[in-house]
Amino acid sequence: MQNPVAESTTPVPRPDKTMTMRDAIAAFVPDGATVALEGFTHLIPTAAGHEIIRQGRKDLTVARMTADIVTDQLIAGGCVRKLVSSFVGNSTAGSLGELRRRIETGRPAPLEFEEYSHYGMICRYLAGAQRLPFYPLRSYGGSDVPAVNPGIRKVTSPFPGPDGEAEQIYVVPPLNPDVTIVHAQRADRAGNTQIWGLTGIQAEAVYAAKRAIIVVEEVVADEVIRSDPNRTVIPAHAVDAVVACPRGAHPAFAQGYYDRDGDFYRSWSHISKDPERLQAWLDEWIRGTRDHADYLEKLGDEHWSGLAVGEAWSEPVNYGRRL
Amino acid sequence: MQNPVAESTTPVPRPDKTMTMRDAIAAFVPDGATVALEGFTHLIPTAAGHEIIRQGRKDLTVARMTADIVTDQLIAGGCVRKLVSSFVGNSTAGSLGELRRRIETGRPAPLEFEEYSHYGMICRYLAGAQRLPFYPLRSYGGSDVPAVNPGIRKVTSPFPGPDGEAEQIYVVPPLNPDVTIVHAQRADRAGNTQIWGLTGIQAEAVYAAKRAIIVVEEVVADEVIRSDPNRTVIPAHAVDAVVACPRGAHPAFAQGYYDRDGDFYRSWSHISKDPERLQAWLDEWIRGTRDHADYLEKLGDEHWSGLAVGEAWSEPVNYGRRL
Amino acid sequence: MNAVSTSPTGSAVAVTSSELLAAVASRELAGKNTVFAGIGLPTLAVSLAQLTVAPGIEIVYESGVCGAHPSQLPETIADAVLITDSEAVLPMTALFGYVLQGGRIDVGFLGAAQIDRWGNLNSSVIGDWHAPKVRLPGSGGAMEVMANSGEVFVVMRRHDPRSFMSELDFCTSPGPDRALRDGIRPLGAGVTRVITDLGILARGGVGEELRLVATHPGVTVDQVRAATGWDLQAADELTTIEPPTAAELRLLREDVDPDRVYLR
Amino acid sequence: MNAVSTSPTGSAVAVTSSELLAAVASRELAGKNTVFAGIGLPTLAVSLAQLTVAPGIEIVYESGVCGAHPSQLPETIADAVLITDSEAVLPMTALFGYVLQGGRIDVGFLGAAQIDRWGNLNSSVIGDWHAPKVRLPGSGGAMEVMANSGEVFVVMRRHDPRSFMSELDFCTSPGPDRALRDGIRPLGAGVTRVITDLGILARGGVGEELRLVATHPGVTVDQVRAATGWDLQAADELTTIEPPTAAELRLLREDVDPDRVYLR
Repeated sequence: MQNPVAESTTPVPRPDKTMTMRDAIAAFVPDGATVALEGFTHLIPTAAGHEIIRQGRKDLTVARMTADIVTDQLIAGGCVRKLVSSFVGNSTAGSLGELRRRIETGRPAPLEFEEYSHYGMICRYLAGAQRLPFYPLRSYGGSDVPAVNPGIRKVTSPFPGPDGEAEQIYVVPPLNPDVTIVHAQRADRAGNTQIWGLTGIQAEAVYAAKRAIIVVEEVVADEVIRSDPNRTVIPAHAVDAVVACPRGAHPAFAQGYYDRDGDFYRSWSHISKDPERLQAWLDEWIRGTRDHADYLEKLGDEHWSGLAVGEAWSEPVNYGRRL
Repeated sequence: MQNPVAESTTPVPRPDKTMTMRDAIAAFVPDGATVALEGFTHLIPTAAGHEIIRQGRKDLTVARMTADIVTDQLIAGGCVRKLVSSFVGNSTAGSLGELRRRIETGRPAPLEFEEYSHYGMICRYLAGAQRLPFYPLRSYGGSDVPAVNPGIRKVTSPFPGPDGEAEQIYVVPPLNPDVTIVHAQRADRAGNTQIWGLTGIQAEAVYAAKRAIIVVEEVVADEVIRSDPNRTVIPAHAVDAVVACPRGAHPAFAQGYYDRDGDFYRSWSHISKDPERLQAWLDEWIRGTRDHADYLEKLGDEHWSGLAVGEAWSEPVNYGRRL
Repeated sequence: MNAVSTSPTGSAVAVTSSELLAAVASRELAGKNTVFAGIGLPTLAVSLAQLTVAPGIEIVYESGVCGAHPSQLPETIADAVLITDSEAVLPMTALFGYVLQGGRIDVGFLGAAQIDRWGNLNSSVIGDWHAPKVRLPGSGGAMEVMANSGEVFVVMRRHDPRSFMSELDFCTSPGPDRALRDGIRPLGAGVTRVITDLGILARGGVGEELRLVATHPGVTVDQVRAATGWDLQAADELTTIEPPTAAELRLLREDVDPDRVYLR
Repeated sequence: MNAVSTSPTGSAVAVTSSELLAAVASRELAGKNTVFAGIGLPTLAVSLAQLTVAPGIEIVYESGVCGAHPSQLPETIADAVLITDSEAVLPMTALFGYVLQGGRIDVGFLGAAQIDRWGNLNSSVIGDWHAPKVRLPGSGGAMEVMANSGEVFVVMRRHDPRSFMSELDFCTSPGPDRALRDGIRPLGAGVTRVITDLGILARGGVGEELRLVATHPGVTVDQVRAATGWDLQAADELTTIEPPTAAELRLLREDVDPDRVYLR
């Protein structure tokens, strides 16, 4: 039996998981990995995607419900072998030029594509997070999607349906990314992560993953997080790296921090339509910048002032304290 | 085609669902109904249970993960035919006298009991909330519980297990209560409900139900709820009645409002051990009080001052406003 | 479209296609409680319905926002202005699992590149899925909106045979008839209304084809048939759609979209 | 128990059964990251481990609280003092689905009325389930802690044949061997340590019985065998458990539970 020898009663230290973006991507995103990048329009981990391009990762399988600009950039950056997604489009602002070229023409290289619906992707993360062999859902009946995606199968319920007959339902398999990367407003150094506004599927995508990188607008003091533990969407024990990267969701928005860059979304359809222009853009804005701070400097303060937001503070709640 | 004639542009009115406890129970809890009362140690809908006893409901099926004091009172009150639960005990403070008598001796009347584990109950609510025919879970393998509960069955996964062989998993059926009753800190008049501290299974139990009654410490102005929409655990469209009933969770606690009445928990083992003493207690404290306000008056202000809590306010977050 | 209405200031202003479709769609929402809608025409229609035929109706957005009170007209379903001052923001699991699949949506609004006579929709590809002529965005939540909403309204700006097809290139979001043939019990009625620049097609539920039930003033049945890729049947009692009223137009132009973001 | 220790002030104070079990259990937590534990002995053990062999170890409570920093010793797993100042409060679906079933718990602590040689547990009934002599609380989350934790520690204050049984009256929470026989693939090792007032029983995982691996000073193998309802095997190299050290006792008495709420 082990014999403890500790003599001090200092407070239990919390692990410090803060890292630079460069180190986090280098450590947790190897070539060939399955990488989930989640964030539904809000808090998209764009800066992390850019760093993956800078480091020249290859043969990634990218899982992302709404495959939008950062996905198009990763594909154009030569990083992606396969895409797993439920929506491939530039939000409401137009097309993803590179993604469409790859799928429609197979040039400059084909892109493997696994198609789902949104809830199909959500259920894959739910199954992954819960170590379930499958997750049932009420859609897919009669769709052609299962015919092109053999991962979507049927199960017969052991309970009779409302008509007393056996009932069938579609199921999807678990998705367990090697690493999930999400962007959040704030976290403490141990990885307790708080998100407000659209919280999307971030928590489930993190729980489903073997590793998780949390990119945040701010690393905050433990006391800030602990003042509102219900706001913590992802607890520290599910997190491997915390990366401070302000404005790292651009051109997406971060509720309460900055607004969506609608002009950029609209411009992407044009940039990505022409492969040469797209590569020149990547060279200039991603490969030609050292890191996200450099990218931001290049964008300029004036650009950012146009995305500034005003104040709308939540009413605090009382957690109470025993008297 | 219909021809609208509205001429005014007043703001869209939100429905007002506030009711008295008496009216809410009378309207939504008929004899024979399946009633879910949820709240995990925190925010137990005790006052609603007492009103069910006052109104003399019969033959209810009560679903409650942690069947504790309010369940024992409902059983002793003659309201319950069947109990669906995953834990039948008086927290850490002892026994539920009436429940044990009913199950162990069948006196004064037998109690039908459907036994689950906590996650089994959670998955039943999840299936109910999602209109799924079943919900799979990784426990129950080798347990004797499925032998005494035919609702717990097996499904074969359509995906091979890690060894390449077919994989089996247990599933539970959906639970769709006729009405779910939960207690919360606050809601607006339309039923947007905010809970902090332990949030338990309240949201899923409400979504799974045909009707939902929300009992709150405070009905607050719309602006309070809207200042922090991420705090809304149950949205208005899932709610049928909002009942203002301060201190309605006693002897359980309401985070930030009042503390747990530990003495009452401990005393319950003694009260409930003796059937005559238990009926006398019901006569005095429940049947003998007009409503929860009367019950509170009987408890006295001094009793309540011992349960008062101090302040520990959350740090507000900025939701932002377009400039 | 050539309907003309008199503006509140008295001058005649041409009714745009968006105004027409929004006004017509809004009237179909009488008696409904919850709507799942995207930005643009569907939100215009619901906002107008809130001010006219369905005062209590609530929009649930695919981003998870319930009870939005936006300070400005939102640009996307996830616009920050939808979130601030809203009543609830739900995580995706609750939105898709409890609200949509849970059966709490009365009417879902959908668009599509292609629709067939049963109200099945294609939003995935033009051509063969494996080597598509055009890769479209795919389902998003459309498959779930179709499978789980009480009924589905489709608004199509252009009624033509390239969209109203006898055979879809690919079925992304199937109606209940296809689900049944696949051995899956459907939970909703599928598409019950298709509102276009020519008129309204309708069907009641399982086993029923879309039929022409109403046309805009001046549109003939033959015109609609020619614009439809299948042998479109017309109702015995075909009605003529009343153009947007002055009240509807005033509400749309002054209250719902005063900056004419979507009423272009 | 009759171990005696010297208090920091120099006077000899008898080591209580709680102190003994908490100290012994804490040593078993070296190298572990996450523990699922109830209030009482398990939390005392983990709190002591945080100050000794496992500084980074985190307790996850069945109520959903992670990273608690309570201002006072909590009375229940849901005590308000566990919530205020905690790092995260999870809804039940996340706690049981993502954390526990998701495989993020290294060690789960469980108690039970009855345990058998394979580490199967009964917390439902004494006697026949349909007409029990005693109705016990049931599983709570025990079935899930057993099925999903990496391994399970059981702390039993009283080692006697009524608890350590050859045949359980009812199996509430089965170990992996029973799961396998039921055709279900187990995810964890089941019970690996049973810490009692007589000693420590251990097993490695699937296919292994609990064996006596250590005894408290002065306890004989025959004594433990007599207190066990099955033919208990002992390890070849049986060790004697070192009584709580002065350092362990000081930490327990001065830092972990200075008011002696659980160290009774």
